[in-house]
Amino acid sequence: MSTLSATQLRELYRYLYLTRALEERFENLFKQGQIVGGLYRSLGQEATAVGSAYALGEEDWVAPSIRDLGAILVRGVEPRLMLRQYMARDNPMTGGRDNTTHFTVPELGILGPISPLGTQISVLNGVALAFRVRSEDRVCLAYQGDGASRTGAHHEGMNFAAVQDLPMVAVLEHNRWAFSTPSDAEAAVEDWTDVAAAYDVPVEQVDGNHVLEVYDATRRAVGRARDGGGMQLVVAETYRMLGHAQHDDQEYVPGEELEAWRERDPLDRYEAYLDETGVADGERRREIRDDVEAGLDEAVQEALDTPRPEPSDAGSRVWADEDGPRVPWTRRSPVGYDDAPADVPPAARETGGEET
Amino acid sequence: MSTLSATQLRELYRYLYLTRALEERFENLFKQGQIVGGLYRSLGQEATAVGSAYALGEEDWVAPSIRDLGAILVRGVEPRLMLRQYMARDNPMTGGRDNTTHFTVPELGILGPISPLGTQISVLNGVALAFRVRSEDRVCLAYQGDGASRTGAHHEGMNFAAVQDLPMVAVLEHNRWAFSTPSDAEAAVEDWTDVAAAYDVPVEQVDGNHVLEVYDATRRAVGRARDGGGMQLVVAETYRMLGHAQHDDQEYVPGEELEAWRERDPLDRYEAYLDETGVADGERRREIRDDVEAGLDEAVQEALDTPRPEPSDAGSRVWADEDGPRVPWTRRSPVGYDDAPADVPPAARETGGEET
Amino acid sequence: MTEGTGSGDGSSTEGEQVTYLEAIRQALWEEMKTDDRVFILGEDVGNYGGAFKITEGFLEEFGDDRIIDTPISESAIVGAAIGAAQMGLRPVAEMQFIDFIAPAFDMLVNFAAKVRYRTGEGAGLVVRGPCGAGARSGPFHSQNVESYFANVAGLKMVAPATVRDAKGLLRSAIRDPDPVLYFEHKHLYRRIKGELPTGEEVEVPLGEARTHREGSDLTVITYGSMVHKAAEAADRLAEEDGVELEVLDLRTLRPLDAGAMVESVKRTNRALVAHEAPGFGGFAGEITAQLNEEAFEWLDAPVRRVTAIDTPVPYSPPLEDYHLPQVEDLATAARWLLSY
Amino acid sequence: MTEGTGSGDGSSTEGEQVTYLEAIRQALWEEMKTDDRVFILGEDVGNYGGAFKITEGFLEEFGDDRIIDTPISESAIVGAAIGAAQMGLRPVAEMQFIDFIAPAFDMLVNFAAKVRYRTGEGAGLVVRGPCGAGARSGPFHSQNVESYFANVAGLKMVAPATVRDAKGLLRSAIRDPDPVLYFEHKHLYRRIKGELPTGEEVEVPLGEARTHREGSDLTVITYGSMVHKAAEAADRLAEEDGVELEVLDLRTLRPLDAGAMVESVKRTNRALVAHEAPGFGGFAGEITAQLNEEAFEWLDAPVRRVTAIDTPVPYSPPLEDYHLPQVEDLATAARWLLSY
Ligand SMILES: Cc1ncc(C[n+]2csc(CCOP(=O)(O)OP(=O)(O)O)c2C)c(N)n1
Ligand SMILES: Cc1ncc(C[n+]2csc(CCOP(=O)(O)OP(=O)(O)O)c2C)c(N)n1
Ligand SMILES: [Mg+2]
Ligand SMILES: [Mg+2]
Repeated sequence: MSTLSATQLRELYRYLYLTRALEERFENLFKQGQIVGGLYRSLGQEATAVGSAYALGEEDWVAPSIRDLGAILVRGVEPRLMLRQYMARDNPMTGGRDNTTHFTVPELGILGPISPLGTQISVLNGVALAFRVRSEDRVCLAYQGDGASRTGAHHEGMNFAAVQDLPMVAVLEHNRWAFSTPSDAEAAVEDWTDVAAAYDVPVEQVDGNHVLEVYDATRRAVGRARDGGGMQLVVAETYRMLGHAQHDDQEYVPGEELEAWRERDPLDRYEAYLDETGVADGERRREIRDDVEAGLDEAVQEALDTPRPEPSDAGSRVWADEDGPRVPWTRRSPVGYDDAPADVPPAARETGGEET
Repeated sequence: MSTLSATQLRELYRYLYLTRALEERFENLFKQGQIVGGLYRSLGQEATAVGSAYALGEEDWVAPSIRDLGAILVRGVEPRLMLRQYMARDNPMTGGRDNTTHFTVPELGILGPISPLGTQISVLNGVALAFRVRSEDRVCLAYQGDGASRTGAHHEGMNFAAVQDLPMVAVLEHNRWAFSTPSDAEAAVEDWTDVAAAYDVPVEQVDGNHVLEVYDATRRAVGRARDGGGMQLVVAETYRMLGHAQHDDQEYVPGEELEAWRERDPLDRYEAYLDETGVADGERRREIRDDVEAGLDEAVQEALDTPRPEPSDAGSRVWADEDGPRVPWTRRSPVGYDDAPADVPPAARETGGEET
Repeated sequence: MTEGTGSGDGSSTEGEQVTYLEAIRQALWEEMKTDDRVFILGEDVGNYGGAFKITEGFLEEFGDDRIIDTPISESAIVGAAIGAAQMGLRPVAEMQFIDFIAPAFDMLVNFAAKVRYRTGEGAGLVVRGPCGAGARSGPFHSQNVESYFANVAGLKMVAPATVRDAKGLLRSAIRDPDPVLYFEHKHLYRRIKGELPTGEEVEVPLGEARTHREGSDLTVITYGSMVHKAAEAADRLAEEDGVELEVLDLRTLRPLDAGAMVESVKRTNRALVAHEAPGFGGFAGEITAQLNEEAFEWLDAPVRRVTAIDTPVPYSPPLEDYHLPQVEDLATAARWLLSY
Repeated sequence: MTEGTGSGDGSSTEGEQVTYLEAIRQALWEEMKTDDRVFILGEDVGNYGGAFKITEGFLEEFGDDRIIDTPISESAIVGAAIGAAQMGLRPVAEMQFIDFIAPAFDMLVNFAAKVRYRTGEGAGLVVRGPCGAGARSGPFHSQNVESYFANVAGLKMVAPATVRDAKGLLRSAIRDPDPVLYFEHKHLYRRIKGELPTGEEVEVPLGEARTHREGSDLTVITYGSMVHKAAEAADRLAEEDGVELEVLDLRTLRPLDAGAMVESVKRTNRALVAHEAPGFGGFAGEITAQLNEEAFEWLDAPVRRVTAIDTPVPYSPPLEDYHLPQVEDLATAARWLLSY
């Protein structure tokens, strides 16, 4: 079992709770219309994201999926920034140009995903190639849903990493659903660790709702990858406790299944562990939670106070070497409009079309 | 072992020999400039294509790869048509619009590939869906190189077939090379049957240079697929005895490897079998070969006598509902050119731009 | 918003007021009812009834041989559609968002588009999905992808703007013997309503533009959701400036109804081309080139474009609004052209 | 064929006569020598030295960390290039034929192109590969793919026509902080030669067109291999008709040097746009639209296009020749425009 210190064990609790609490804030803000577009929660899967990310070193890189808020928090992105991001307020990650977990923070080793599923491993392969050519001892970790793992992009990425023996850990989040599609309609395998054979990579299956087991398995995988063991697969068995996104009432999910998994709630289970071991009793945990909530109160307020980006920001940063926002023709100043016809003096025609 | 009749066993010989002899004609014609573009041979792999295609029923469908001339011949495409196709002469399959094995003949159950690798299974999945919705007892067989099997398209196709339990047999031609890339740089697996686990499909490994073994294994797989056993994989262990295409002198191939595989030439081995069993002695085989060669003499002549397509054919058949070739503006008749300026009478401007 | 700002939509038959989304659903339902070769495949189309609930109830009615929930594999989806089409079926493949057509690009451009030309055996299939911006959905759930396919011989492309066309064009697309990309604008799904005749087929052939609003002073050539913005701009200019813009809804982008564009511009002598995708390299280029080639002498002003700005579609509302072409832009551009 | 029909290529320095292919090789070699962040990945680039032998000898020199033979996985190739670029490396990804960029479409359009805009972290990578027809290679080894990407904000695209530009543009592409698609025309590989200065860098910035041949009567705007056909047509018309065509080689398609086009057309008052891809939806549309917007008053004739016909590229020689735009077409079109 893990060799984490009591402080670390409490920190893990903090991250688990923070992930859940922050998402609850998101959900409230969504209902208030403060979050527009899609909102995807990771309820029930927090241990997978938090436990695995906690197993990485500071210098390592991670590519989250939409349900890996926990990993992003562990990497060190501040909740107040996440709130600004989710609320489409100005923020240093995206400036409001993209939503959810779609951002990259090189200083924290986070490479953000795009919506089209399956690209994470491929892109991290490039990061790992950079480690190799620079003889750096660093590891990459890519998250991918069970559904996403059926994409061609994911297959090519896994295969490439395996062939090139890259220091890569893939965490497959087997949460039983891909939107409304049960994972057995995504792949024919019953045991998702079978996927590993096709790439000849070591694999571990882990209880994804048990944060310490996730941590341990990932730590072993990261260790093997760092020691030159090449690509590693960790299959986390977990469950998506809410619908795909806010608009999905999850009607298609069998009630008993949901009930059974509610029994395995990762926070409840970890609290029981903290109780048993005496690492953090109820009182201590309440302190942590209160602290988290107080921080979130402030963070929400900051986000609400942060303006949305300036409209004309939309025109900048397409290329590195742009001077500034490009202004659409029809949005020039009125002077510009009035000028425009004068740009093309019919007189020019008389003199044979000379430039003016 | 196979339950083929003596007549069938001799027919198999005929196809093996025909495949090789026809390709030799191709090569000569290529050297004479009669075949332009790429020429890809299947020397050493004839048994894989012929043996597997021979295991199909008339109503089944097949999607060949570039090295599956043997399968195409077994399906019933006449050599004289193949010659016209390879020589860019007019022909019923493509009319000279595409090259090599890139054509579809519904009557013979052949669905032609495109160059971008990996699409065969996906497209055949649609054929298999048609069988299913019509409650037809038919099977599909897709060929794919080891290299091609690393594409995302191939992965998605395999996965789809497996999940949907389609009557599909995939023949993976493990011929050790993908252009200059050895197959161990294409995938990390040592044993390519490991691929099957990721899709949870039955797999057989077979000596791809032994036509009867290929026939038997494919027959079993086809049988399972036809009986509702879903997707099947057959890994044929074979070897590409020539370079990737005519321009490739195969310098990168270790001489011993080539030598070792030359010992396993599928024609030689089958001839030995025919000798042993007395199904076709040397004399009988010579008759078959002579007959094939005589046929090819005629076929080559027919192809040489067949004109290339009419240039303006290039403009037709983009859509089903076109009236005929679309003529580029600059290729109108001289009358057309002279007319053109008159199409736009400056006079029209005077009357306020009314239509004329 | 209801349709019929102009005269061109004119369904004379009495019928029900339905949404654009419902029109799509009806077309699918009716085609599946009358032709058992039609089937649907895509992600979450069965169990869930599609991300936008367009195929809700279809699985129950048609069974899982004809409503196929697939893995997340756009390439395999389009691949299967191709094969099935070549067997004489009429597949309708759904992309959950049209942005996700990108992983199927090879299948569409290299397989579906070229297969008839190469082999004589066409593939009559439909790929449909929600396109377009305005829903604060960020760069990957908002794209207009027509330009990616504009230069690809063998493909057809439609982009309905009205309820009637949504139904009629989808019906034609399904019956068409060649591959058709059908771009439905998600912003219109529940925002526009229109009348559909009951008990009678809506006929909208591919390849024919439609005059959405008649006018004599300037032709706005557009398609999809921009038709409605153009009509709004036209109304505003009629009221404020006393000028009449004609709004031509292309409806089909490939094949393009050049005749209708040219006819209109020869009457109005001025053309404004509008689309929701960015301008550079967008479909407006083709339209401008054709007008140039066919109506140059009749042009009293340059053909000009109003489009999104040349960036991805940003998420945050002020950014997205700035990115997208607005009614205001159309009005400004039209005034500029009219004063030219 | 040697270069220098016109005056614009003018390398004054004495140098070696090298092929277009050799120029590409030199650019890669020199960039790898001077900058250890540069590396190459693609199919058969190492062991074999690339399908066209452009990287022959590179593996021996630079080792397999910097010359990476990949599986047949274009999406993974471009994906890895993106990740490496984001780490500060300068990847050059080879597509064995540019047609095979299609399976990497999502990676390019949705990841590489948008990543700077979305996150502020750009991806300076090059994707290069042989494009173009004329080699009797059929529909899948002959395409020109620029139009697929023309509307995608965030990408750059170059298409060198000369030896000097092949080298100079590749060098600039590798040094560029954003994703650049580099289209090298396979028909030019060994067919054209030109002088390259020795011991001195060839500087060709992205985004600047080049006057390949000066003229006063008509501007032919083009790029890639069509530059040479245009120059041939120009020579013919000079001789036979006594008229002087200007040939403007765009060199970079994104960002487009609108200024150079407009300047030239304002002088010649006539424009012919030519490219090897089919016309409908092709890049000529954008050029025509920009000329319309910026030089309408100076046009004495419509802008017209000479392109391939709207079909896939057929294999058989008479078909391919008919499909492709020929010198004859350019001459005919130019005469039509001049007599307008
Ligand atoms: C290529 C692509 N196709 C479709 C989608 C739409 N989509 C978004 S999430 C999702 C389900 C993902 O399931 P899974 O990968 O299992 O992740 P989970 O939601 O379970 O965490 C789908 C279909 C997409 N984003 N990308
Ligand atoms: C998507 C794609 N990428 C690259 C190529 C170029 N290419 C053609 S054949 C080939 C090697 C194929 O190897 P394999 O699949 O093992 O078939 P084999 O040649 O061995 O029969 C390559 C790389 C292609 N056709 N398609
Ligand atoms: Mg899932
Ligand atoms: Mg091979």
